[in-house]
Amino acid sequence: MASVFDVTLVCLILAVGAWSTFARLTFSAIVIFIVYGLLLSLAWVRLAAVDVALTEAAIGSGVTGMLLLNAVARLRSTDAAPTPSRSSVNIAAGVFCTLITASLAGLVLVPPQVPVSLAPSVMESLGQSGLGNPVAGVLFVYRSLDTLLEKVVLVLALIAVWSLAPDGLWGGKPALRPFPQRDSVLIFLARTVPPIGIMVGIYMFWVGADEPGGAFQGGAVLAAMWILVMIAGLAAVPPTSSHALRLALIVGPVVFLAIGILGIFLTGTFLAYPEGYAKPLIIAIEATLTVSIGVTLAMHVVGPPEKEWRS
Amino acid sequence: MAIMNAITIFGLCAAALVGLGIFGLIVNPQPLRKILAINILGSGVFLMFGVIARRGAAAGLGGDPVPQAMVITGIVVAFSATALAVALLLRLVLVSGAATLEAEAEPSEKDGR
Amino acid sequence: MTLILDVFTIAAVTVGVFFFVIAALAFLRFPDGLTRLHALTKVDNVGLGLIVFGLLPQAGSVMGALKLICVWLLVQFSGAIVTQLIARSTRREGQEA
Amino acid sequence: MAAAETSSIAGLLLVSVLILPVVGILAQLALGGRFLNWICLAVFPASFGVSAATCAVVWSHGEPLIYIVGGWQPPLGIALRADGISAAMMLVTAIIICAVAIFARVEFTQPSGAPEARAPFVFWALILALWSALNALFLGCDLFNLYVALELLTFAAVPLVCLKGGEATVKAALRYLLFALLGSMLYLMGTALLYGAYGTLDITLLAQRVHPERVTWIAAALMTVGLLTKTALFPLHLWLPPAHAGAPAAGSAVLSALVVKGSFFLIVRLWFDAMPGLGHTAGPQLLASLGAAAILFGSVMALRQQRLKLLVAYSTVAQIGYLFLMFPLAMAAEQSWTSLAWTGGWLQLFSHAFAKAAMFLAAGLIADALGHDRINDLGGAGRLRPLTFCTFGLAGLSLIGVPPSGGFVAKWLLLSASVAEGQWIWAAVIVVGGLLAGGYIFKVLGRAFTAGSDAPVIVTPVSLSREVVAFSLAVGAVLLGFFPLEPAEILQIGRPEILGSTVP
Repeated sequence: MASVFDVTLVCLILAVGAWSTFARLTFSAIVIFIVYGLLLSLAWVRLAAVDVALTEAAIGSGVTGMLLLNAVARLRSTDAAPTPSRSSVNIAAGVFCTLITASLAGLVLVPPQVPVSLAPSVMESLGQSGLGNPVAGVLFVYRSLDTLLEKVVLVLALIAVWSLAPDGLWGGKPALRPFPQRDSVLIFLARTVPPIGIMVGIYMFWVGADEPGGAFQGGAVLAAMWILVMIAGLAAVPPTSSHALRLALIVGPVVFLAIGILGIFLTGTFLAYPEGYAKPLIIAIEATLTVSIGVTLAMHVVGPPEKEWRS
Repeated sequence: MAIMNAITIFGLCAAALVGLGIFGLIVNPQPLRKILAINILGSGVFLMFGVIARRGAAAGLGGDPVPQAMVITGIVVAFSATALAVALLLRLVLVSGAATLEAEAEPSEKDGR
Repeated sequence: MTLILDVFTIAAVTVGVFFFVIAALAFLRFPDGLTRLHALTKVDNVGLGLIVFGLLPQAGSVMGALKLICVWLLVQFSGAIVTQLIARSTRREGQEA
Repeated sequence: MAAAETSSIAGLLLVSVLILPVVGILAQLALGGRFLNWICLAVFPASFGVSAATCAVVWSHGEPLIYIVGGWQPPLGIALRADGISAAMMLVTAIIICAVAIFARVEFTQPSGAPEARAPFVFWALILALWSALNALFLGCDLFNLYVALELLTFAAVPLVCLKGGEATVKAALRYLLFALLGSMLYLMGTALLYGAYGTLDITLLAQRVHPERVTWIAAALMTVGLLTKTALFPLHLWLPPAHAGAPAAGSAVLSALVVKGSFFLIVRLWFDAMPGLGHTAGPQLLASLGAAAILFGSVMALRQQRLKLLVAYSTVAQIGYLFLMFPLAMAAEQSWTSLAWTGGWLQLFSHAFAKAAMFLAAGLIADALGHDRINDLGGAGRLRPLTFCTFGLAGLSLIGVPPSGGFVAKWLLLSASVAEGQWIWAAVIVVGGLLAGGYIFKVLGRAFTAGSDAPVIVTPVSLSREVVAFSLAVGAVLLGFFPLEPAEILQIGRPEILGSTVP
């Protein structure tokens, strides 16, 4: 029974993935890609990785989808007549990719006799940190350097996006393409949903210590709420030079780094938590990270500063 | 054995998505479609991590949390990459009026210095 | 008792899924945006409602059941509004064209 | 791996080189443009000092420095490890980045009193991120941690390409990013396979666990191809020339001298440290063949360029090729000459880093001074800016491999190793590559020092201090040739036994 569902799901994922790759219109390809992301989150649930499923749905499909839709809306005028590549190129690429797929499939079909896993050692020391969610444990205890660096990547990528602004507009407002006219229904949505959304976002971060969820997923929900409010025209897009905005961007990484350095003085080791204080410190990190991630994701979606959009 | 089969099916799916992503990246001429293809390739890679995690189910967990955490990190990094690529593309359209990477025969003839 | 509940679940979910299939068919067959919306909204609401209703006995706890109902309410709410938005933008594009 | 080293003060040096530049970026965002110059003034010397100190400590201890982050031993946790090659790379990186920073100071100063300007803010943030990413690559022990570092490097390098914002540079940047992303995904796929087979991503542990089996070969192939894409080894070099030629001079210098070396460093880590068994396959010969093709193709393309910066960029494509000759020579079964090739390969990397940084800075000065960089219209410009062209020439000597220069010693060591090991073909390639390099260097110098029909005019005056910075880097490339053998010992610190410690 389980297998029938899994086989259907996999077929659906492959079909939708192929459809997104070969769809004629870029707009359709992107809409299909969002569906593809949601199907993938189902696959993640089937693989017993609920944390990843939430992240995939929120960031991999949700926020990325917003980003791509925003892009295709602006590119629509240029979405004409792609020159198809030569068939010889297509065939060569096809053979090459089939080869890669086949070799990977060959490895999948012959799993190692003794499955390798760090799950036992993760669980062995998880108790010390007071966390109940092993994924949060890996992210914030064992491999916290990865997570810290990844936060830097996210902020740096935003500076990179901003760097594409014309010289004179540095520090200006990103031109989120507003809805053509103030739409009463959209405004109603943007007034009613955010309170619920913000609550959901905070809840996701809060349960993240012990159950699936966490700063990434919570932050993504917060980002979506903020973008909704901005699209509806209820809140202005902040200028990128805004002091408050920049503080919100870095508060998470700064607190993370500060607690990491604190570890040197209290325990003698960078990114180690003093005994008994691990959980409160991690919650402090996650709380500030949720804010920073939410703001950073939303600013990624609205893009670099631009001249006011005129339709 | 039944559970093995289910995992293997997802593994095959991951392998196919990797091939599909690379194929799309090579044959699609439009940059936005290439960005989409990289995302599909990425999801295949992440799914492979997921399969490996599921095979490492132990200690009362449904999967090895280490590769799962890596995927979460990876998804965020992939998002940053997509955002940067999209911003570059929009900038390209703004300065050149066309979303194409072709006509590269005379690279930087205009601003070579 | 559990048998009755299980039968109830199976029946409700099956009917719910049936509505979704109808919606999908209509989505593929109907000619334009407005008619497709019409089909989707009607059938989706009932379909999802039935599935959530059917799953309630299986939720295991009151909190779980409440969450399920919240999901349904949220989808109802956002679905209604998004439908409005899509319909309006369809009409606007029709006028411009 | 001694646990005693986990919390030593020296180990904290490794953490500092990672986080100091990051602190700089965060401070930039927190304090804004008004304090930009001050932040740079604080962070650059501090990071330089820490890098130099790390190198000194590794050298004086004579053994690798290890730091266990958070106190969690691999495979669960992440370790940082500075062995000889990482210490040397960190020092070279620090010197070049600081030299480039001094060079770029004039162009990218935040004007006082004015509102925060785009180019300075972005430039310094990117350079700091680059520095942190490179140090993370040199110190990383965990393949996934290295993936995050690789991406940090990419996201810092790509916007540097299009800092000027022209159509061609944006196109080059987007192309670079797409290639780089494909590369990272292939690398990540290999990482997944290795974890699935051996349950660890720690390089030291992997070296003990890997078997010569199919999964290892496929993972190694995927990771190597992915990294080659980022290193721009022929035929995956397509993105490099427009990207490196389009960036501002200071950016090009860092991109060509350091960024491509970051992913190369990771290839060396994989082949020599994580999976030494790869030496027994056809892999090293294949890599060297591609390297040889890169030398020949890149040099010929450089000869045919009309623009100075493109010529220098194609020269990078060629010089990267030399690095890959190290693989069959340093992994040879017969071990008496391998350390010769090993030292030669690294010396080539260092001397190319210095020479190419100097050359790009010189090319930028020429373009600034003359208002163009068309090689054909350089006639006589050498007399107007003798120091700049002297820089170009000195750096060129090292690229060609003329004694005495770092490039000469490097190529001579590689040459001797290939002759001694009977791998004659690589010797021939090294000689032909040197001749071709001579061709394109003297093409430029010849133009510059023979009076043309219409004498070039200095459009913008160039400050002497910038010329001196470029010149010092070129002198550095030459000086590397004068004391090759003693510092070469540092390259052996932390080597597995295979490579021995017999420096001839």
